[in-house]
Amino acid sequence: MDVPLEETPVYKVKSYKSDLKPIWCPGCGDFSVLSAIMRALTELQLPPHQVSLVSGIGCSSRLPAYSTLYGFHSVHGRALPVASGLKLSRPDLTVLAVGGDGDGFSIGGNHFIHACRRNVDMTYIVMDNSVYGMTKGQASPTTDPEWPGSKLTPDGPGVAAFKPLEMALSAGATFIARAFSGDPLEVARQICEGIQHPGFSFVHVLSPCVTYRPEQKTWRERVHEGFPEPTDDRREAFLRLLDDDAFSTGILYKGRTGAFQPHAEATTRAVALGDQFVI
Amino acid sequence: MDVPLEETPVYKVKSYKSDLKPIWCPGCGDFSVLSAIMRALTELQLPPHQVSLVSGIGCSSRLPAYSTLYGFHSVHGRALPVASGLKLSRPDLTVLAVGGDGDGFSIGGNHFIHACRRNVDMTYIVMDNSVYGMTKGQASPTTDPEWPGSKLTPDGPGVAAFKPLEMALSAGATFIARAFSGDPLEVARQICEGIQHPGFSFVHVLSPCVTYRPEQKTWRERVHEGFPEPTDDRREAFLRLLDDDAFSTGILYKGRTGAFQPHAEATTRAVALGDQFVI
Amino acid sequence: MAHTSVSIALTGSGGAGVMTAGQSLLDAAAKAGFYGLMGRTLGPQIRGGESAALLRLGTHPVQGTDDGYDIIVAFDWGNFARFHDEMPLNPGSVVIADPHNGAVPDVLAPSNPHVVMVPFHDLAKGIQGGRVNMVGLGLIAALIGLDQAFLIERLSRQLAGKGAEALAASKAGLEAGAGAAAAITGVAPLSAPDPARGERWSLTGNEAAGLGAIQGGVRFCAAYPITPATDVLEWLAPNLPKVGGMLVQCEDELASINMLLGASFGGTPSVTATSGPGLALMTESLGLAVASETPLVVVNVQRGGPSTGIPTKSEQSDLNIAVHGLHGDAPHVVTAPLSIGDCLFTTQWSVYLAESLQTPVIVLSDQVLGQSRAIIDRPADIAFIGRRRVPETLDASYRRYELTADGISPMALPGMEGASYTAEGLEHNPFGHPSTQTNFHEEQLAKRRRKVEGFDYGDPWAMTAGDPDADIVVLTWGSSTEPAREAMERVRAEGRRVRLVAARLIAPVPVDRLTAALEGARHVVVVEQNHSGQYCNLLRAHMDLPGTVHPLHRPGPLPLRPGEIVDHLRGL
Amino acid sequence: MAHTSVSIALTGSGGAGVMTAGQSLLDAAAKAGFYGLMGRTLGPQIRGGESAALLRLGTHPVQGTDDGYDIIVAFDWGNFARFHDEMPLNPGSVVIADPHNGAVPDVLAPSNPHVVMVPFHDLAKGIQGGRVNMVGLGLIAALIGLDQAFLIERLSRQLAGKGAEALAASKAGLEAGAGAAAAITGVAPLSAPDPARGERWSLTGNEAAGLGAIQGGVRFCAAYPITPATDVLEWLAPNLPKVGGMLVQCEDELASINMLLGASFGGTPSVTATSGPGLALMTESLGLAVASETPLVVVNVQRGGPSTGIPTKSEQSDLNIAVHGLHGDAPHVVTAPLSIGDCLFTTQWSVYLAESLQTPVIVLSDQVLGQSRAIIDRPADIAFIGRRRVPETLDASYRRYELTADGISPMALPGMEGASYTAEGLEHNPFGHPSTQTNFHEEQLAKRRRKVEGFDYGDPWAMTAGDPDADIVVLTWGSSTEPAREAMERVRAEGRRVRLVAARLIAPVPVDRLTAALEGARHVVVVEQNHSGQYCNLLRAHMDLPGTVHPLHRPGPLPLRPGEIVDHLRGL
Ligand SMILES: Cc1ncc(C[n+]2csc(CCOP(=O)(O)OP(=O)(O)O)c2C)c(N)n1
Ligand SMILES: Cc1ncc(C[n+]2csc(CCOP(=O)(O)OP(=O)(O)O)c2C)c(N)n1
Ligand code: SF4
Ligand code: SF4
Ligand SMILES: [Mg+2]
Ligand SMILES: [Mg+2]
Repeated sequence: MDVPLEETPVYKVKSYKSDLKPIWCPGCGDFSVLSAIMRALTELQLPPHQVSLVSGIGCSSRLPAYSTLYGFHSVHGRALPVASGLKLSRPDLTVLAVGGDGDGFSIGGNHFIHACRRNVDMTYIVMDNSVYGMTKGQASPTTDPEWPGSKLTPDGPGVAAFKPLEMALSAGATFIARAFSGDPLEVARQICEGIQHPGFSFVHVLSPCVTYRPEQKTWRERVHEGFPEPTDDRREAFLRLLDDDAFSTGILYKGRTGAFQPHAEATTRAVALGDQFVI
Repeated sequence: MDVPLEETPVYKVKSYKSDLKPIWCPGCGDFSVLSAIMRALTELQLPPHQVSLVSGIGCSSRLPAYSTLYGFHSVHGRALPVASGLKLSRPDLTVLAVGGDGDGFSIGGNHFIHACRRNVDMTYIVMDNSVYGMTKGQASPTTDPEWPGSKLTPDGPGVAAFKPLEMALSAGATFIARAFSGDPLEVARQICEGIQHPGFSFVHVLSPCVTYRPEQKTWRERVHEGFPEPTDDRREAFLRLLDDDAFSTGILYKGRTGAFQPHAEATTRAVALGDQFVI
Repeated sequence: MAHTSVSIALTGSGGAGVMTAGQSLLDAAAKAGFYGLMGRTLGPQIRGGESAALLRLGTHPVQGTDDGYDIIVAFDWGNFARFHDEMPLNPGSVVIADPHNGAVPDVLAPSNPHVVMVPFHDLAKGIQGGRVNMVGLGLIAALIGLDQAFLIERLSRQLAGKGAEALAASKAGLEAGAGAAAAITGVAPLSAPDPARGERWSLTGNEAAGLGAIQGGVRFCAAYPITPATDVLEWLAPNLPKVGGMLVQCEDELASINMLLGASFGGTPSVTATSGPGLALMTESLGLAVASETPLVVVNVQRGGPSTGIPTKSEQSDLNIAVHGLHGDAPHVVTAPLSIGDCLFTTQWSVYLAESLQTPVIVLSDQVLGQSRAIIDRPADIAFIGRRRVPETLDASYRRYELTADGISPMALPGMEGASYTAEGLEHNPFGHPSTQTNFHEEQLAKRRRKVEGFDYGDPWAMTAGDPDADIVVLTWGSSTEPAREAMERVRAEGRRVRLVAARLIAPVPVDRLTAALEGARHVVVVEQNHSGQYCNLLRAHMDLPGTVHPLHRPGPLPLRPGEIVDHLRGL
Repeated sequence: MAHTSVSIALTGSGGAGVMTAGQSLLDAAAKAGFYGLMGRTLGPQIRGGESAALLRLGTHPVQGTDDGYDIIVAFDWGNFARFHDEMPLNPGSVVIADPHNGAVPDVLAPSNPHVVMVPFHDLAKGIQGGRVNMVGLGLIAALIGLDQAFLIERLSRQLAGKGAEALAASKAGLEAGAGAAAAITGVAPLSAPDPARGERWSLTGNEAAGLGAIQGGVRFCAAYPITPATDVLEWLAPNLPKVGGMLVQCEDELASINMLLGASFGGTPSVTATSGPGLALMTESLGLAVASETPLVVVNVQRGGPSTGIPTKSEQSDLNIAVHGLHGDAPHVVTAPLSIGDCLFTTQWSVYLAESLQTPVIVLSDQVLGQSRAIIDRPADIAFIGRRRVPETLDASYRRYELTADGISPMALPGMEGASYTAEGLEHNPFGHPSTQTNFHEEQLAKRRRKVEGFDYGDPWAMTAGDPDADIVVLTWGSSTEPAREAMERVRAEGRRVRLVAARLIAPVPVDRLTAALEGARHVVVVEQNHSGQYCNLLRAHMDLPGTVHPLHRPGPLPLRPGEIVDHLRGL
């Protein structure tokens, strides 16, 4: 990590932690993501009141209230436009968006691909558990087509799994990474780098749902450092993904980018705008 | 084309043509797409009443009423779910969906990527003119970031152009092709093959808007046969796209696929279902 | 003195197994011949945390909750304070708690219950593989006079395959509980059930809605999960294929409503289920269903609003959006089931209405109807099956949106030969060709209104009960009906004359029928569970209600209770 | 006898240039000191096809259309039949047509106009680079007594850079037209304009709304184009940056409304503009704005509904969805501008209301207000600027959703140090922590209702005119106001006493103010342009209107005309 810790850091991990007790099940992967976010912010010594954390709806989307950041627990699937509007109008803030795989890739899929294109300078952390935790266990876009665990799709969803990293790359994202929530240091590292990256940063976190996908306990064995170093070459990134088993971790891609930020500098008084209508 | 014409075809191009006069501007690329669709249906000798044509909203989405097919002019961005519901519940029909780049990639972007994944056996034809024609000339997802032609984005949209073929491939589409509306025979050929392909077929048609993008007249010179033969190898397809200048035409990719079609065969009488509640 | 109904709450955290115990109790009571009802309440934790099973058992059909609970069995006090208001006590209630969990919470003190300490955990520990919930079950069965044999039968089936020890442990638990019950006095048992009973069903309102949809002819469902509607979908998913249909899980509600439009355009009656946030996403396309005259049914299982609100609790606050949430003048049909069992009838009838009228129908169920389980008499056969008017012949003269007298135009289906049409959301002429001409717009607006307003909805439009000539009318819709009915019966038992009008047809407001039903009323008490009196306002907008109107409404999450309504009626 | 107002329609297909001519005429008349109004109507073709410029010029402010047109200049008859009903004729009208285009269409015969043939095409052909529209302009100017110098001045500016020949050709065209006018008798010229006039503006309602938003404090807009709202956005796009703001084009309306939520959460007053279909997509997130108490303004420029409906024509049929389209009990504010010029005031006031009340405000403009251009007096300065209540100090005791007396709670903004909060769409306690507890739900529902219902909206709630004590009250909202005002003046000129109450505040229904404004009314005529009388029904739901209520409503696409209202008023 290339951010040196200040000698006596002003903000400690607990500066970012609220008193609210998470509603998550014991063992849920999201706990680690919460602490990884706090660790990353501590690392960067960002004042809590200058960071904002936006989410949609889902277990994972409950995260903002567990922090002392300015949070927005919005509606299902809409974290990214809320975060974009905030960052565009308040470029002085550090803006993070968080949520689940259903929130981000199913109902929020359109915002996801357009956020990748639009490249607003913010960091999006998806806690992917391949399931809808909050609504008690239905298939999400990243669920295996054969998974028989949901009453809604008793024969399995039957649809090819969504590939978040490929989609992000095709859609134009300029920072793409994957981590496992069981490795919160790596999650924190990626978030740090994502925050520092000028543009839209996508951090895909494999975050097990112990309740509806207990078999995800084996993820710990399956993940492997597949992307030891980021590439800045899109072709190379695609090639890496074509060999990806969906469990490669690391920062895949860091493109050269100018973030989207319309110029906004007042040159006129509002009332003077009426002059253009004078006959 | 591998469909032999019957000796005396029952259906002629005009069998598919309604009396309604298109509202399109003279010279609009969509005229050719309309006739290409009819040509493809003639080629396949599909009875008009067994074909259904669903669209969203936009200039291009006006197309269904100009045919004698069973049409559904739905709302902006929703052609694909309407078409999917129809095809799933009526697998006996041939189902086509058509629309514009705004309809399909902007407001309809989520349905697009999920239709690619879901792989319902239908053919989706997007008339891409890199502009919102119907609302008088705003940037669409496929518009060049620098295009200054819209009052809504006077400095250009400033957002990287959406790559329909890459997106479709990443999202899991199994038939991907691109044609130029100025070559209606090729459009028809691709539609024929798309209809015959068992699964979701995406035909991306570059269809100029002569009114809001008159410079698209140069497209004729820019298109080139970039995909002479379809590949069935996803990696190869990606590699082709990485070298694509957005004007390569031809069938890019034809994957092996089983279309999504839940099994539906009545084995029980509806009233008998109540028996499961008997104490 | 024996009771005809008893209300029982079982509460405990995490592993106490209150839900399983509640379910077993309900099932056993049903087998024994009782009627019953069970709801659930859960804390905010996704898993574990505090929860309670809320039961009411009776010798007569009970589909609404009582004012309070006669028996509370608390395995522990968890975060009891957080939901104690969901468990008010009746006078003379008994609270049975484990002494190890400390004193009974202060919040219970005002009700001054009879408190009995039973060492559930110790008793369970004394049994090899023993569980507190079995001890609780045995205790309750003994108190209310439910023959343990029914519980054992239920448990044997449930534990089949888990080995003889498991059953033995459960039996021992029941025994221990029964033993503990011996020391408790003052709880009156239930009267004996009616021996001449017919077939009974055990189902939730959400299951009933699913069955009603299929019986009405639905063969296609596309949906996106949302609490508290998901179980409609989870019931349909395995059952639709059995009748040749299917359920598709969609990427979002925009997709689901539009898949329905496609399937219905193809001739397949279609349904989806959702709740407020999902319904809000569907309104644009519901407008398309109105304009293109495409039938479909949306079962909206209401929850606390606005916004994400209170997803797990009930409220009747989506009436406004259901009736008025579409842009433009977009007449359509809104219905509401009157009870858990009636979710079957109303949903089936709604499919029939949608198909007959070629219009979207929104069914306003709610969490308390949808997720509570009731024991009901086998529902009568329902005559209403969706049938769509199709053209007899199809040729070039075919007009999809023909101006018929009743406003309903024959709908050709893809595959029919001879003519075709394009379903249209733009305003159109009778052929369906887009047009901005004044006359076409006025004709089509009038036609679409005529068909839904002029239709003969018949008797199902409402359920009436009580004294037909009473000058006090209790007017309800949806889930406010059962508590109001019970309130009415109590007040009638006091010698007052009251009638009940419970509307199944919310929109179009059946002005003539309502006027007739309310004739002679001097007091109209409009009961509903929301903050602003949405139904009362809707009625006022469309008709002059007779006499004095008493809006009686409050929001969720607490269910409406007969007592609140009784208080109001007594004051008239 | 000279007229104080004259209505002129120019119609022709494709290249006839009627819109340019209409615009030049309006501009020139404005320079000459007249007031005026110009609307457009277009056939279904995307480009070319038939079109008409519809003007009204007057010596006094005119912001509504007259009953009919005094002069129709038809360069050809294109598909005139398709929109002839948009161009009714006044008694004594003159229709001026090119003989080469054949006879005047039959549809005009019933009005029995004075028909004059002018060979526009021949006259234009006779001029090097001549165009028919210039001939038409010269003709009209001569007929109505508009000094050609004003037209020439306008054309010189417009053609600057196109070379001297272009201007010469235009001048020659004007001359030719003036020459042809000499032969036409019976058209009374306009009276002279008021010489003591002040500054005047030329703008459309959509531009006015954009300006009002910025003047109210808006610095952020996120939007998706839709007819007829796009021009609000197209005006904002280049103007917001000048005041340090920005406009973002979004992927859809779900994104735009949610970007607004984000920007507003950050403290930036925000607006979007849309029309029915887009509004429908926004309602879920508008509910979030209500629950999270995030201010924002949606300018909804109404068009014909339902569904895609008639995108290019006006209607007032989105009131229902604007007021009731959110799920749950979701009180918010709905306003409506009363005229083209008032789009400025009402939008600015709406920003002020949104910011003051921390609530979403929906502004119900419509196509006829939004897309017509008017010449108006320079608008008075507007005192209403959005100001949000922020906490004075911020520490651990901070409660974002504190239960204040007026229901408005100080809103901390990101960047403020000392405490923070999470904006919440789940029901919550005053800190914003999610809770399902009854008391929090009731308190927060009551607070959110209290703040919008208890607010002092002041005088802008409505505009009143006419005889304050008249027993006939014409009650309007939005664009039905100008025709109703004109109707009132006509009937008053006949000696009847009438008053006008034009509501800017639609929801919450200002019951007390309305009651006071309607006091003494024996007839309340509620005028609106939709099929079901949405405003009348809303009022009925919330209050007892005095006297006899006369709902006077019909759908678009034709604008409401004073004459229809006069007919009704005469009948009272
Ligand atoms: C419009 C809408 N539709 C549906 C829901 C119900 N819902 C809440 S969370 C959720 C899915 C959550 O899954 P995910 O985003 O993966 O989060 P997780 O709970 O797994 O962390 C759904 C479908 C909703 N709240 N709003
Ligand atoms: C919900 C909604 N938002 C916006 C619109 C307005 N609208 C109509 S067509 C269109 C875009 C059309 O562009 P495209 O899909 O590319 O089709 P084209 O006209 O270029 O063929 C828009 C934004 C609408 N009809 N509905
Ligand atoms: S249900 Fe799954 S995702 Fe939700 S809190 Fe529990 S473990 Fe985590
Ligand atoms: S505006 Fe463009 S896309 Fe639309 S009809 Fe005209 S040329 Fe075609
Ligand atoms: Mg998930
Ligand atoms: Mg386009």
